[in-house]
Amino acid sequence: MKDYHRPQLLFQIFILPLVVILSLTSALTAQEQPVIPADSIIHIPAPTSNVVAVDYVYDRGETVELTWNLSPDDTIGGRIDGYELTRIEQSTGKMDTLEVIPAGISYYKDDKLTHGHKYAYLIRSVYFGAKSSPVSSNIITPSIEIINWRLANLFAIAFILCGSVIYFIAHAKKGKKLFIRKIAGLEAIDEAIGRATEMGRPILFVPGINDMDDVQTIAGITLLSRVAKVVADYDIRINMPVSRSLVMTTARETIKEAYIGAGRPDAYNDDMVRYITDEQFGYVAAVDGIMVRDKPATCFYLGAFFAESLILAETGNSIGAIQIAGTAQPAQLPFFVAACDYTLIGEELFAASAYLSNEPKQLGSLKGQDVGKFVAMIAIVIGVLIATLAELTGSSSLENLSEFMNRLFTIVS
Amino acid sequence: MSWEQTFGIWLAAAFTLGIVSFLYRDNIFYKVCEAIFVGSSAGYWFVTYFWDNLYRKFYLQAFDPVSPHIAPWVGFILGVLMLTRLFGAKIAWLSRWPLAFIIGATAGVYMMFYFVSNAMLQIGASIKPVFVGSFGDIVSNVLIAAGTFCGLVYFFFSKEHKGVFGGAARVGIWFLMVTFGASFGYTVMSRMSLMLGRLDFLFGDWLRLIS
Amino acid sequence: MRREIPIAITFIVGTVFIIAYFIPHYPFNQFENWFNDWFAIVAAFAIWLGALNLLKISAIKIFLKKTDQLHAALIIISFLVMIFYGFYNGFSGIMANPPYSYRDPAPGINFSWLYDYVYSSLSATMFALLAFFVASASYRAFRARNFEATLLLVAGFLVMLGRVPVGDLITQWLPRDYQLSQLANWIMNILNTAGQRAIMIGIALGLVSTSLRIILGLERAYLGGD
Amino acid sequence: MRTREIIAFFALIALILLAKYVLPHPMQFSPTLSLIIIILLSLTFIIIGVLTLQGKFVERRIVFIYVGAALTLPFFMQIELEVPISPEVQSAYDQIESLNPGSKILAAFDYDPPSAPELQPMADAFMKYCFHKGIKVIIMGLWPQGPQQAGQSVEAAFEDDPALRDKIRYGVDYVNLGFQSGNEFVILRMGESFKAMFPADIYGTPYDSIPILRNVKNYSNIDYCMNFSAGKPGTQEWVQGAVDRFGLKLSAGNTAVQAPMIYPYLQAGQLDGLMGGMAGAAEFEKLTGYKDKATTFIKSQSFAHIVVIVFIIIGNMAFLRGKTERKVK
Repeated sequence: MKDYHRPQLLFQIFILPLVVILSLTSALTAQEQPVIPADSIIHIPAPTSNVVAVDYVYDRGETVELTWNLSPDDTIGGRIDGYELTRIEQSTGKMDTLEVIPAGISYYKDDKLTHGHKYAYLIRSVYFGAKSSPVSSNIITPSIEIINWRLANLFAIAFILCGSVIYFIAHAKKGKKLFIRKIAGLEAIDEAIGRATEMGRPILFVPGINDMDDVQTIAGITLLSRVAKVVADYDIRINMPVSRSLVMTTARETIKEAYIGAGRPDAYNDDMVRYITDEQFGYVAAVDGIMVRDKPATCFYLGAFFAESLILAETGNSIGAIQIAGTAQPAQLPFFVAACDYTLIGEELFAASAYLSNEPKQLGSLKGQDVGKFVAMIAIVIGVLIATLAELTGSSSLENLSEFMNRLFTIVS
Repeated sequence: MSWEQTFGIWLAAAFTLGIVSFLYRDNIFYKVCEAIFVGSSAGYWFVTYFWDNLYRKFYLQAFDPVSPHIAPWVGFILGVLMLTRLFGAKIAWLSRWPLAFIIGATAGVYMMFYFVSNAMLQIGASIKPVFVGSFGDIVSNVLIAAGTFCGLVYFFFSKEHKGVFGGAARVGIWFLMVTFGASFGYTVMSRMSLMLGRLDFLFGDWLRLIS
Repeated sequence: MRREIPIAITFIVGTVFIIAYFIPHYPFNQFENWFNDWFAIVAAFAIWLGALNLLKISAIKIFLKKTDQLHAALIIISFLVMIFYGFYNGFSGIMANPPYSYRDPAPGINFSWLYDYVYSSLSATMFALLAFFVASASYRAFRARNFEATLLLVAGFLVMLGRVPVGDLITQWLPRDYQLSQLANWIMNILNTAGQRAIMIGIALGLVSTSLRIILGLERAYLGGD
Repeated sequence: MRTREIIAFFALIALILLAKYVLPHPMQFSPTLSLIIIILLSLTFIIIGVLTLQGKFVERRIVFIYVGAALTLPFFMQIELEVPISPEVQSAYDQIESLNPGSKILAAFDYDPPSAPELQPMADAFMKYCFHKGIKVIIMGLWPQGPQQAGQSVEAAFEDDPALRDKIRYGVDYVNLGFQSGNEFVILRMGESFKAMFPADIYGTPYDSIPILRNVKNYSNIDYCMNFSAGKPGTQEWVQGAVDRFGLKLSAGNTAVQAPMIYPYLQAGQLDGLMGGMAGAAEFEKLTGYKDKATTFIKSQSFAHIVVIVFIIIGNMAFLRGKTERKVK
């Protein structure tokens, strides 16, 4: 309390005279201005009220937020230009005129302070150089808050999620088994290959039109390894037109490995994977041609697809092929679901790939995401139950609990 | 109407018909239009990125007459490294540095953006009392909460889909299917609208058959 | 060097953006601003890389492989025309007083003209073609082969009809609240919202874990082979 | 080319010349003629249905012709269809309607000409409505072509009511800030200061000397925001960057492809209203009372939807028949 009174005294002794002098000077300069509306000479705008300075909550102690009520003159077409802000450092009494804030605005952020020092602000309404009497703010000491604690809930939940991803990856790297449920799509893939074997017709594999930097393409190639294994074992023809050269290289490696694994490296042939063109529609036209000529028994579309999904699925259907699709492209999923025999929807594609590859990072992140989904499911069930019960019973403790749940998943901006 | 506008409209009409001719079959007109499309689109983005990104964000800052900044030069050097890809494998590995920068920045920004708006806030929005309002409102509230829950169950891979859990997953896939149906309908609407825009151009601006 | 430096760059940049979310002040906000500008600059070069690559491939086609020569030549010519007007209008715009932007409409043939009549008419028509493919695929490929696909198609029908005037015309005999437009509203606002939200949460979680792997250097696919 | 194709090619050119120089401009079918055309086309569907059921799927190009006819013919038909209003469009309209004259609205144009058929009608109606109601519009774009599209909307409003030309002054009643690159980062930085991102308007006038912007520092001085979006950056980024972080109030017009993905934001209250695609545009035109292109287009849209649905049904009838036959065997 003591600290608080002394600066007030200081203010009255030193600063008020300064303010008077300053107002005089500005009044003098105002007279030098060339164009002054007739009424402005006599019109001194009404002062503001309720000037409040608050410490900005996440900074290194250099920022203060200032708010005030608008002057009664501050209306549309009102006779006011703005608000002149003056900062007073309490220990030295140093005054800085900051700037004139345009009318209609009642907020200022001062970020040129030193933490631990005490400051106060004066605000004057200005109209063509005429200024109202100053209104003073409370005295404020900006303090340091390194971290934005309003986001603590966000941090905690993000921490749980990221922690579990890292934990499960590490877990899988140690060679421990992570359970992933059976994915129906994989059985569908096996069945589809089986049909091609029976019919003695080739398999077509399209890995999407994105490059290897897309996770979907990588997942598609992982699934290719499964397909290639069966292809190599039963000596089925596989045809894989691609639209990126990098994908071509990777796909060739994958198929070659499968043939080596099956003990028949000489049966492998680079022509199984062919680069067509990077251009979207050019690629589709070429794949269409291949389909109509080769009449594959089974078509796989696993990767990132765009507008071409439709055209591929239609042609595949017209030649009577079994079609298995998988993509995480939300706009294309409806078309694949409607036109293909089986579709791996979104994350299922990644899950199938993780399941097959047994790669720690894929498995681990899938598990980590499951933790996130688990949290979401629990939160929804419990949250909805509590909120409903609180609404029905009117119990205040339940209402508090429901309030807490809500705040846990809300961001205060 | 000035001559270049008239010429432009005829040219645009020719291009439009040329592309549409692909519906009949792949042909020379389509090939020509496609090549022009590929070339002009590359040129368009080349120019746009030059003026909006390189000129505004690099040149104007690095060569500011009052206070030239040094920071943009880092970006410029990273960018130049990107072009090493054009010159063979020996130095192409340098292009991984700017690539790493782009990927790191995207990962960092989107991680928080998506986590907050699309995960946290959506979970928060689902936490609402369901037994409020009319009977219809209650049904709707229950369906939103249950649908979100069951949809999440379907994408949960750590438990076999059996029993009650399997049932929930099955309901979840129904919700997903209706969602896809809605997307399907809207996509059809969107595609038709694009074509309508072209037809409006052909019959309105060009042939003037409609007002 | 070839792997460590990129991984370090990814780690630092990604971490700074995440920290800046929680500690939104100096020095992190400064880094954030720098990185934003660098991102824009590098992105420009990435686009250039793509365009120059296209030029390179087309030139090879013309001079070495001798296939699709007309096609390749047209690509190069249209590219160069676009570039010429883009830079010509841009530089004269900077020199002019008051300055104008390279894409400001003006009489005569210029970048804006090329954009309006060449580029945008071509790209709009390219995507408009899908209107036709959607119809033929719906006739020949979209099948109610199981309960799920049936659900999808029925929901699609209701939304397609309910969103246009014809829907209500067909169901005029029903009470207002049960007409197709109301049904479509209900599907969009309730069922679609629930499904989309589940997908949204799933995608967001997947994005977080992928980003985390990239930042921690566990995901290196983008670095390609050695 | 085969001879048949060459003949077809010249026939097409003749048709174009006929349309350009011989046919009446504008061409219109009376309601009776329209009805006859609709009935005739519906009858041909029966033929296709019968053929398909016999296992003879008609060719792709025939389907294309139907789509073309469904989209084109309604342009010329003098028929009126009542557009139903959906709650999300109503709520977008209500938000703007509740603004007082003199309020400031930020209009973010995030689309390019290819998506204009869906979004331009919304933007036109929006601009006309704001100008007539005396709402001040601050235009900006995160897509390079957005501000140009906005310029077209302003021009459309002036053409619709020439009296506006005198009433609405640039810089006082509306301003075009132009385009700024940086996607979501622009949205974030505007939360602090508009001026930092737009030091001058599209014509190079400094920010501080534009009357409409005099009291505008950041989102807190804006009464409302309307976003027209065709993808990324767009509504999703505005929600993530401005609504969730700075509390901006937002409604959006979206292309139909991305609209369904935006609904969760609507239900969560992150977004007030949403206009999706051509249907949303037609509804908005009806609500504001400025009926124009979308109201015409929605007729074609209706017919096209019906064509797609009928084709799906025909295809599936054949499919189900094949299935039962296989079962019988």
